[in-house]
Amino acid sequence: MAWTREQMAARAARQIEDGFYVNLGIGIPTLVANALPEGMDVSFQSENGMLGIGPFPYEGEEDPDLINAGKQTITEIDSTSYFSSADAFAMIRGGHMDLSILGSMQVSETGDIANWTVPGKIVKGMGGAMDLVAGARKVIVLMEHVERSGAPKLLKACTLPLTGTKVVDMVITDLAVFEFEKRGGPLRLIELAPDVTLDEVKAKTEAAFEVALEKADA
Amino acid sequence: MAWTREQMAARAARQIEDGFYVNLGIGIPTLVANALPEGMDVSFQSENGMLGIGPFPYEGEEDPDLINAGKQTITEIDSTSYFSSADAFAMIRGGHMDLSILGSMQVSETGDIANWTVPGKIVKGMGGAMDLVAGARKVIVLMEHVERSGAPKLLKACTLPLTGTKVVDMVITDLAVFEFEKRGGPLRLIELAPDVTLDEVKAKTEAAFEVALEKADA
Amino acid sequence: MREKVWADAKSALDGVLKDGMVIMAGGFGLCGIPEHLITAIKNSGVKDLTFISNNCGVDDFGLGILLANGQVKKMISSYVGENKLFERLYLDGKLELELNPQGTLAERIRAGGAGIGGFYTKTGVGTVVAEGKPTREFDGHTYVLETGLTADLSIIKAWKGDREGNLIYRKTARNFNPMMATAGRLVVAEVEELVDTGALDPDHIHTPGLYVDRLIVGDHFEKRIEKVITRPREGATEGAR
Amino acid sequence: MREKVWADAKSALDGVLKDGMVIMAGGFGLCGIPEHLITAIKNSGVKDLTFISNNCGVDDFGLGILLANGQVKKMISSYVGENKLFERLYLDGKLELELNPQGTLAERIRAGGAGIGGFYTKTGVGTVVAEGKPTREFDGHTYVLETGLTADLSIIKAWKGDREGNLIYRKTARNFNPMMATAGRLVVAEVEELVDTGALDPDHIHTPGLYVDRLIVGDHFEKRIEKVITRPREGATEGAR
Repeated sequence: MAWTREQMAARAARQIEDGFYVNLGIGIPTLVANALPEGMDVSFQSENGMLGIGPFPYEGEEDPDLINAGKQTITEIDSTSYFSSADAFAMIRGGHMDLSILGSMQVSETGDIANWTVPGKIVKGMGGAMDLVAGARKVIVLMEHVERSGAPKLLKACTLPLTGTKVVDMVITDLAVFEFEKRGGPLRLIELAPDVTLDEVKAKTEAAFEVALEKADA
Repeated sequence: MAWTREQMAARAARQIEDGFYVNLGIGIPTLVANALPEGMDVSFQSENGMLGIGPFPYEGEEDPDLINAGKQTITEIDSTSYFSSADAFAMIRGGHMDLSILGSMQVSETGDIANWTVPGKIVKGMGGAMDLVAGARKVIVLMEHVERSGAPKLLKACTLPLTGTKVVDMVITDLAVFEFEKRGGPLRLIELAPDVTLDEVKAKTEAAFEVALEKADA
Repeated sequence: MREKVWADAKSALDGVLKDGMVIMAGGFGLCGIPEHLITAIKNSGVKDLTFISNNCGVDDFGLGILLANGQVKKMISSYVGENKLFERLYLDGKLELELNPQGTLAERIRAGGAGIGGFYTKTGVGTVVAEGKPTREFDGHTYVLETGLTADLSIIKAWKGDREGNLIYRKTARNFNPMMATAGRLVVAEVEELVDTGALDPDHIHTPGLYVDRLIVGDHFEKRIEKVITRPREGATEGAR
Repeated sequence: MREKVWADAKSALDGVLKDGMVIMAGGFGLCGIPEHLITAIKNSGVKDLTFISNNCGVDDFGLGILLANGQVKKMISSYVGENKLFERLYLDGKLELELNPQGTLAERIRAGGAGIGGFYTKTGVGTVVAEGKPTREFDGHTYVLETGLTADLSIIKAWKGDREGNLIYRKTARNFNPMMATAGRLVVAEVEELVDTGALDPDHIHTPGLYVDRLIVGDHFEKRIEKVITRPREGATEGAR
């Protein structure tokens, strides 16, 4: 049985250590914050210029001067600090974020990631994604294992324009968890979702990977 | 009759326009602030991280957290802002200072300046001088016309290690005022101190210069 | 006297705007954008503008109104995905677009203001962003050269300002405004409140007055929110953290 | 729990200091220097240190006490002219010195903390500073390539800090401290006052807590002044302006 989006987020949350500074991308990654155990001291950064993101505001208390990188209204907490976008990306590019969790369209067996554009469709722009994958100490990708068409998203080589090369450390899909032994590979399957078989994952994965299912709970 | 240090400073002050942002070097340049006419809106920057320098403090009111780039106690004024040294030099290097007034040991006829070290003597360091001459919109040098030995300081080429090349816009000495028509030369004599003759200046100057004494009050 | 305060956006931009000029505009999404100055540019009718701005507003607000009015020739941005009109103009070949990674865009603007000709970043190496650009190794990693950006004019938005041009920003409305204040040959700021010189804590000033040439006080800020997300008052555990 | 506050300078540096390490130390002259951490380094006896610091203190205060104690192998600075001991050690070949233009030093530290491998500046072009370094033309001007600087440890001084490590600095004691807070692999800050988290205005925080690993509250700050200059109370027109 494949994991739900919430279960994928919960699995990603297990990678977050007490004291971490984390940047969460748009989509499934935003669910990760809610999956953290109580009492953990984790700070979330927003690349428009904020460290220490609070919960969404109560209705009527939205502040137009206070939004996250997804342009959603948020709140501040006691530890919050604000800074310019140049300082926000100095923080990211300088290797000060412990973890970046992003969605993606494709990941290659060497840890390349393609998550910002599909040629022929309208270009929206990469936003902060290229800086995040180049700068964060650890990069975790949260994505469906295959496209709607059934085509694999874990590939030998990405076919879409790249966001970064040899930058991914872990991939969590609805079917399985993979990690890169080191940046650039090799890719290693370390966990299967309940009742998901190795054969199913092999069938749905183009990327070559080693199998190291020690932690598997199947 | 040669100009005094105060008169040299006053001559330099005439180059300051209302609204200017100015950085003053150590030595004679510090006298320039006191030579400004009342009512002029001029802000002084200190490259350790301050814009809007006030007068020296009253005795007993010195603040160890408030010094200028010469490490002297100073005060703040209503318009003061503080920033980091990186931001202070971003301001200088980015061309935002209207004027830098510095002392010097040598200036060449192409506007090179040497004012930070004498080989064989102990190296103290260039501090902010190289950034100031490279970044300020206008650079004025205030210096004695000759060395104590009588050797000229306005040279064909500097013999001391350079602080910057083709950066000087004006040189005010105790004998005369020179300006560079444009950065890099040619050098032009525009003013003589009272009773100082062109022949005296020619005798005491190695650099080639044009004579354009229209403004001379001799 | 240094007089920086102008009566309104129109007068502050009078004689400044020219067809074909390059303008930096502060803001992230619709947060911290110079609303009044954008409206004044619209009313001026100036055209063939190049904007350096992280985004391009929405269809009927922010820089989107200049798009709709046919005044924009080119955008230098990082994300333009909230704007259908943008899409159509771009696909019709009526709009040029140069996309930069957001951090690279922010740093290029800082560099332009700070006298840095160019800088090396790991961001974008191996991607289309780095194509044709020089690279260099530092400590065994490949970096790509990006150049500093400046503009003919920067229009920015701050919270409070004084008559010397000292500015402070509020919360995430700071974003690109401080760097753009350093990188425009002329810088015009709009503020919500003009305070007496000396009223701002000098340790707290985000943009020293030296960077600001002209200042206006906006008469009405719409401050539209793109995505209002709230949580129920009962359950305080939900949220974005 | 993220516990950043340590009992004192000695404990905060315990197990951190190693012979031969590279340390960034904040301050300009004697203003805004981490007095307590410098004393703790002296007492540790660690040696062969390389310091990245704008100056090197005076003979008996600031980094000068580490010089006097024979613990410094090399200085990376912009101005070391206030220190006779420095002069003697240097002339005797007992001390290495790398001089940087002050703005270049400040920017190299910022670059190191910001993931910028190198940057191009006009500062120093045509001088000894640029010898052997690559140059490049931007807009018809020559720029020289300078590289980012990082350190094993940064010791910095702030005015107030909270338990999350958020810091604010006071007046010109800010100087090199904020950049150094970003460029050390371990960052230890000393503050004059520890305040409750939430007590600092989030718009006013100069160094976000993420950059600070350890924090101590100094028990006594000497804050020596190098050049006390005053004006007479009668004549208020004299002064440095």
